[in-house]
Amino acid sequence: MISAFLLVLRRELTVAVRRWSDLVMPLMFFIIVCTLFPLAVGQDIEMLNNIGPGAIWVAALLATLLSLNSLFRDDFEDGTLEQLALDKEPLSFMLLAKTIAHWLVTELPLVVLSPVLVLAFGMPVDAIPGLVLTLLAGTPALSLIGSVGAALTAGLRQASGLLALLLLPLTVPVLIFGARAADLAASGQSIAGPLYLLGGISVLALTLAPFATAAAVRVSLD
Amino acid sequence: MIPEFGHIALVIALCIAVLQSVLPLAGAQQGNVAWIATTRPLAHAQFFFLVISFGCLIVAFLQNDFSVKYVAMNSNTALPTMFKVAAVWGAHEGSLLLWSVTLGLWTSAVAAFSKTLPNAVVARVLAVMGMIAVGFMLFILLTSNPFDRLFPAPLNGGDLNPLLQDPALIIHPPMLYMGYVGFSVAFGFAIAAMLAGNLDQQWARWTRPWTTTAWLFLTMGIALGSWWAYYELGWGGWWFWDPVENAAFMPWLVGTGLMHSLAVTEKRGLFKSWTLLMAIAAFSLSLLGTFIVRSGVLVSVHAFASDPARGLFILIFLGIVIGASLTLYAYRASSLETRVGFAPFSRETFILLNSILLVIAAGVVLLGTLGPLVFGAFDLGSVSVGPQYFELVFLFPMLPLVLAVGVGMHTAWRSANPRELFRRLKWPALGALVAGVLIPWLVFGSVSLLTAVGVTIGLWTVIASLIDPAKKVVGKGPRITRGMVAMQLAHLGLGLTVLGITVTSAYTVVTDESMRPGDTREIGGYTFRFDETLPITGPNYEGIQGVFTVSRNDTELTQLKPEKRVYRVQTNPMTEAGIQGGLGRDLFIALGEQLGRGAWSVRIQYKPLIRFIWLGCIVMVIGGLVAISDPRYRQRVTAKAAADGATATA
Amino acid sequence: MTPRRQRMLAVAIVFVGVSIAATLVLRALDMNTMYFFGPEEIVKGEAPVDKAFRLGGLVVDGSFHREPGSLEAIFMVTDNVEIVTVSYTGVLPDLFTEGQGMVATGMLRADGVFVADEVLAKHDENYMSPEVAKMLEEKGHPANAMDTLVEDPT
Amino acid sequence: MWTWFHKLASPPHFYRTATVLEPWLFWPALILLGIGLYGGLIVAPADYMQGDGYRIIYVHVPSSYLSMFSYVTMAVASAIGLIWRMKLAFCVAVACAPIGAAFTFLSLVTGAIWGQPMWGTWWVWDPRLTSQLILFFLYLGYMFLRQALAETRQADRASGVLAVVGVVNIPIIHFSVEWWNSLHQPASLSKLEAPSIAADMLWPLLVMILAYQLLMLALLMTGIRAQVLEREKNARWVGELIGREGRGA
Amino acid sequence: MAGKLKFLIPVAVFAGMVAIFYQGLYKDPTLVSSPFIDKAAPAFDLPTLYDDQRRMTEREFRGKISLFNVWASWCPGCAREHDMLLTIAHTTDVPIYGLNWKDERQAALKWLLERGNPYEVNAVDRDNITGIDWGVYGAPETFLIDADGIIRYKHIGPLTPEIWAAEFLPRITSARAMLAGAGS
Amino acid sequence: MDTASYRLEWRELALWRGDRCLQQSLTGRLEAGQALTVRGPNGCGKTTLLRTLCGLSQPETGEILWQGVAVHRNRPDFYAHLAYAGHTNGLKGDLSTRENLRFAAILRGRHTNQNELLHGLRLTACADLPTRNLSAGQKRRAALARVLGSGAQLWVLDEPFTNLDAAGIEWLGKRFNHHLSLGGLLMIAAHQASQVEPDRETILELPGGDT
Repeated sequence: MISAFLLVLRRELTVAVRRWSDLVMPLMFFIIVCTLFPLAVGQDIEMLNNIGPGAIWVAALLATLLSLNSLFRDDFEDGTLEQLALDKEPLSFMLLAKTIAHWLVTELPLVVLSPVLVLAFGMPVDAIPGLVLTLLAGTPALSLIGSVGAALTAGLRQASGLLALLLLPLTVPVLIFGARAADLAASGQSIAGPLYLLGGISVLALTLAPFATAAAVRVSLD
Repeated sequence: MIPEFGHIALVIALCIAVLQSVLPLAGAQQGNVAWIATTRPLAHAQFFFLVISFGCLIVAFLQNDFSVKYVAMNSNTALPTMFKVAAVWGAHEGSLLLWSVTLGLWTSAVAAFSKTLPNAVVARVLAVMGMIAVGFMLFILLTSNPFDRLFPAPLNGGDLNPLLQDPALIIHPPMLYMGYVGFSVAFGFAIAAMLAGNLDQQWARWTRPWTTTAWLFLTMGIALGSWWAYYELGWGGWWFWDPVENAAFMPWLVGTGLMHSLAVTEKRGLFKSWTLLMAIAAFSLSLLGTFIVRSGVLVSVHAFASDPARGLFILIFLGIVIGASLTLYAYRASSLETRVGFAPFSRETFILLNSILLVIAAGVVLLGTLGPLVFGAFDLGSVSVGPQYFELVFLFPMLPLVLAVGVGMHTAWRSANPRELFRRLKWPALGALVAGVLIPWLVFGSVSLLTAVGVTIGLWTVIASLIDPAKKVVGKGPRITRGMVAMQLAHLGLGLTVLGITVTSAYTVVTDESMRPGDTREIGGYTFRFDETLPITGPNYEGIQGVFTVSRNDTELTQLKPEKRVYRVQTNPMTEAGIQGGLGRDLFIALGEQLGRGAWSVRIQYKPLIRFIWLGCIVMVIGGLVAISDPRYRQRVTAKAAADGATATA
Repeated sequence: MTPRRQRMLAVAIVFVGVSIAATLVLRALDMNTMYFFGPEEIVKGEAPVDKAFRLGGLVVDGSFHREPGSLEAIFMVTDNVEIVTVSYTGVLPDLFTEGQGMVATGMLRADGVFVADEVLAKHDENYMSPEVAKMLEEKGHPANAMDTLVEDPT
Repeated sequence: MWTWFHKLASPPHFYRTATVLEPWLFWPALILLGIGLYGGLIVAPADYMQGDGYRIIYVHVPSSYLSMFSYVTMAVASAIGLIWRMKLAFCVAVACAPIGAAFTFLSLVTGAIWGQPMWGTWWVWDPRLTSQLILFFLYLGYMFLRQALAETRQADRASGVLAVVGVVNIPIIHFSVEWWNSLHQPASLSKLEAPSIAADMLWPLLVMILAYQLLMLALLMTGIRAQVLEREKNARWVGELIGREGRGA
Repeated sequence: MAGKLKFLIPVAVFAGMVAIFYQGLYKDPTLVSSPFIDKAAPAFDLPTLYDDQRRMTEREFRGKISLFNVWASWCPGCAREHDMLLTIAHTTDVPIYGLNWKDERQAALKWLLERGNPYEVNAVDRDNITGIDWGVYGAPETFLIDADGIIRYKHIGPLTPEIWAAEFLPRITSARAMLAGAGS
Repeated sequence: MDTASYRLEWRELALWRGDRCLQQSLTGRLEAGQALTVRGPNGCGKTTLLRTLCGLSQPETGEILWQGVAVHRNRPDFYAHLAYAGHTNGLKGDLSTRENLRFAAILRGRHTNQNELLHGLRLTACADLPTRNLSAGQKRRAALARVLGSGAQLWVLDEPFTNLDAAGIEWLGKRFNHHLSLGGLLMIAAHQASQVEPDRETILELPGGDT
């Protein structure tokens, strides 16, 4: 089971590396959204500080939505998804591997990029570790919850609006706590509270989402 | 002889432009009044010679002078006169000349209508525009001269691309160029202000009407382009997200943001650096757009590489203009901000949000347009950027944007009271929501998520634009200034366009049918009867016309006559759709190919509310017209206003 | 692996995962995740300065006063441990009265006065007729229940 | 016991049962609604603090409760449908969605109307209100997902998965007031000990809750019947049913 | 400090764009097609121009050295190279296969009728499906395919006698030599 | 391998697609060493039947048993013995044929000799190309290679002969017979003749259209 998990993970990463150009779009979107705010607001550091955490998190969520659209679509169309569903290893585990790969190739770059944005938003340098931590704790939940929605809409042609509607209610708590934690980090306060909460949501999603995703994939394949 | 004449006129115009870009600027920097005084005459002279040059090219076309290579490639004796004129800007060289002429026109207009401005300011602005003119004319003369001769001269020419043989296209590029080039005025003002190191509210006041004028030309140009695509491309689409359309759309988005941001800078002295950046960006995107559209340089990689001289020139030109202005911006921007506070809930915030969202939208469109090119150039494999990408990514900024428009226009400057706002807007908002769900459902029988959202925000914008006028009619509304009317009209237009787009995308009925004369089909409640086919002969084409009778409830409504044309010289088959338009819906028939035994493949479409898309644009343009007709902008700067400006910046 | 063992494993994973998640969430709930502070925390210096947060508590009886002709209202808020002075300029909600709960959003000034941008009345879950309330009050029971507003000090 | 269960789960049988039940739910609901409204608006005294404004609880509380009740019903029915592949369970779930969405909407709107005089704002982003809004979007998502999927069977299962996933929101809504110190007051009725509401105000509330519950069940029956007919439209018993009614008319 | 640096972002972004364009400027257009050179011809299965019941696939290319020319009746470049194609068809034994790309059938037939037909068979790719697989940027493009169905060269733009002599002939000769060598 | 006991049974299957009933009640069984060829007009539910038997689609009613145990009660065991190739090829376009096959093999816990298979299917030349660039026939053969190399007892193949040339069809037929002779089970949906020795083959002719 573990080896199947690692195998799927490796294959996903290989494919992602070979199609890395597809990964650029969400990342660029994230960068565009995040750099325009500081440019527009100008010198009003206080205002920038206030909107910074929220803007970064909303941008991260939207970038995730952009990339989620194709999480299962390609596999659905080329039939590899149905091969996974016919394997003796549990489907949920292998889909979890896919989701983790998604996190590694789309969310992790956002996290890595975020320190630069902290500076662009004029937040203090001390806020960097805090922001990175909240993103690290919260983005897995985005990927995992997103995988459920992506699996439900894998077989649909024009699903992007629907996907957004399905995912927004489920991801809003992550967004709220994430932005709040980032905000706390920016003002130099303890972020432990929201961080625990984000971690809790992520762990819960890690535990339950793969099963839901597997069920949704089986439905989509039917 | 005439072409040579035009060539020489162009060279003279170039020389004048060089003078225009040097003398006034030097004069303004050093305070030399005599040099400054040359500004206006030089501007008019440059325009004059450009007009002569352009006129010569038109004459060459009208006289069928096929010894001119450009004429030979793009015209034909059989071409109707109207299209001969249009053919002047139908391809790369001529369109660049048109661009220069348009720039000359704007330059001349600034010179003529800037009597109220300080001379030094005008000198700087026109010098900057002169520099751009120098670049363009050099480009034309060095790499794409439309007056080049061809030897031996062919007896007949190549013909204008039949896709371009449409009345809409005669007017479309000039409109678009008026818009593109018009942003050069805002750009000129921005650079001039940064050079002078003085950017006050007066600056925004001077720039605003020019920007609005450019914007409304661009709006018309885009609307016409989309209209043309709908009529001429033959399959009823009206927006394709192709690079050419995006090229016009990106400056429009940023220009719209610029208009709004300028309003804040004028009224409140805020967002100066952001406004500057948008002024630079709007014009930069216009430049980029010009090259994408006409030269084909950025569309496909091999056009770029097939003539590296052209490509290199463009690149250097773009590099100098945009690079220098952005560097200047980076150097100056940080010193421009004023610390005037505004509340988080105020019109300033909404406009800031609006311009950010518009620039984000332009950014993602730019990404989608250039992305494939970049990946192609670096050999990185393919990126899948299709309409799907644009539709999804474009929605992210646009949904909140349109939603915020209705609220924003009722929000007060400086600080608004949300409670008061809620009291005023709750019923309109609720009404829009209920209607947005119910109307599609009742009228069309089904409603999907995006339709409900789209109709709701469309209606919401329409209603929000009409609240104040409606109250005024009842007799208890606030005083409505001309500026407010302009704003309400423009936003009303936006709402109508959103409505049109949503309903058309959701409820269009399209069927491809195989029909023989005598067959009938029922689509969208209308009965289409295929009566007969007739041969037709046009001035430079031949073809077949299908005759369809449309009836509803056994009442004959109209006859539609779609055509299939073959143009004699270029031998392209062209589809001319038969369209019966109405405010509520369009009926659209296009003839496909012959299937044998008298049968034709026929595409029949029922497109509800499609006219709203362009109706909305027209209303927006009217709004723009009202805005620039505001007499405020033509008043001499009074001592008091100047003093106000000074205190606001202090 | 047999399906039975697989199911057992799944159950075990879910159990462990949910437990960890629950632990984390419970720890989070122990902390202040809502930007909501009571007077005691403010006095102790736990609340941030120059940062908007929310203050909750009961309006101290008799503390409310408004300068004549001015919109600025000054009142005190307590959690029965400490007292904080609040200043607010604007219209107060209908149900804002002394002795009742309220939630204010604003910033703490250096001098310890909380400057509110927004004041909301917070109602408790008790409903009774005026007569009953009066009767209760006469008997010495305060009509409003403190515990709903004030965080448990433990 | 099981035979009874299986019999009930057969569409025609359930259809008949629902047809019989419906008036028995609907009319009592209306009567109770009348009594409750009379009790709440006329008999009950004004609140010592809020005056007459508090009376909106007679709409707000029952609809909030039913918004959650409908969701749980929907999720449980979906789970049953997914696990035991019971078509009827999906009918129940599908019928729940619009009812629940309507109650959620009502709860949000009445909450806003109430919040305005009571707190001084119509909306705050506090956990209770936010999670209620999320619940509304979950209902919408459920319905739009169904609409997007053309095949009924697939739509059943896919939307079922979504309903089950979304059920995590329910405890959050319920406990949010106790977990986070927020603006929303705790429930007046949830405590097992004495309710913190005066008796003469309480009884109309209880009557209203019962009335809403019955109304919801009546609407549910109608919804299920429509679903059953829609799905079994080609079945013989439906044909007979329609034929009979057609002759009757 | 960071506050001022951020105004450099636009310049930096623009500088990046210029660098990319500059890269593209001096790129040999044939290099663009490098992913396909020396690879098996991408598969396709398309109806033919004269008979849409008949299908043409990439297997046609097997066993001989052939040209695969992407053209359309709306494309001026194709008109320019048409005579060259006819010359190749008449004077050499290299078969030319056509891909009628994003074109109308009637127009294409008319074109061949009027100008002569240099093609063995034409596959009709009206919707640019095969065109995408083959990495077609625009018409005309010409692929040189060897006997094993491997793409050996790709020329973008109209064929001219110079290009034919400089790029195609040497490759054809060497491919023939290899084929002969393998055969013996 | 221990082959004697393998068998697949299905009872009273009702197949639906959307609101349309494709087949009312199908009952049948497939024993070790036997092949079942499903035929029928378009839209009669051949693919649905295959997908249902694999557990990809759920039957409206009825049950499927592998070795006498209901399939959904013992998915891992059933899937350990099953190899399926449907309309889609199940290949990642960005990976080469070799990589795709290696992935499938390791996932099944096998290390078969790929080269022999690739050679037999004439895929050696393009084995290292991304499958995206392969022809439809080559892709099809690569998908078949996955099944043939899987070591599974039950092969379920939907239209295995499409996009194959005559030689390929014949070669595949040989592999089928070899598989059956080792006691394997084979189920295909096909328009063509199945190339299987007649005494091993059962043909299931599905009635078409509206039932």
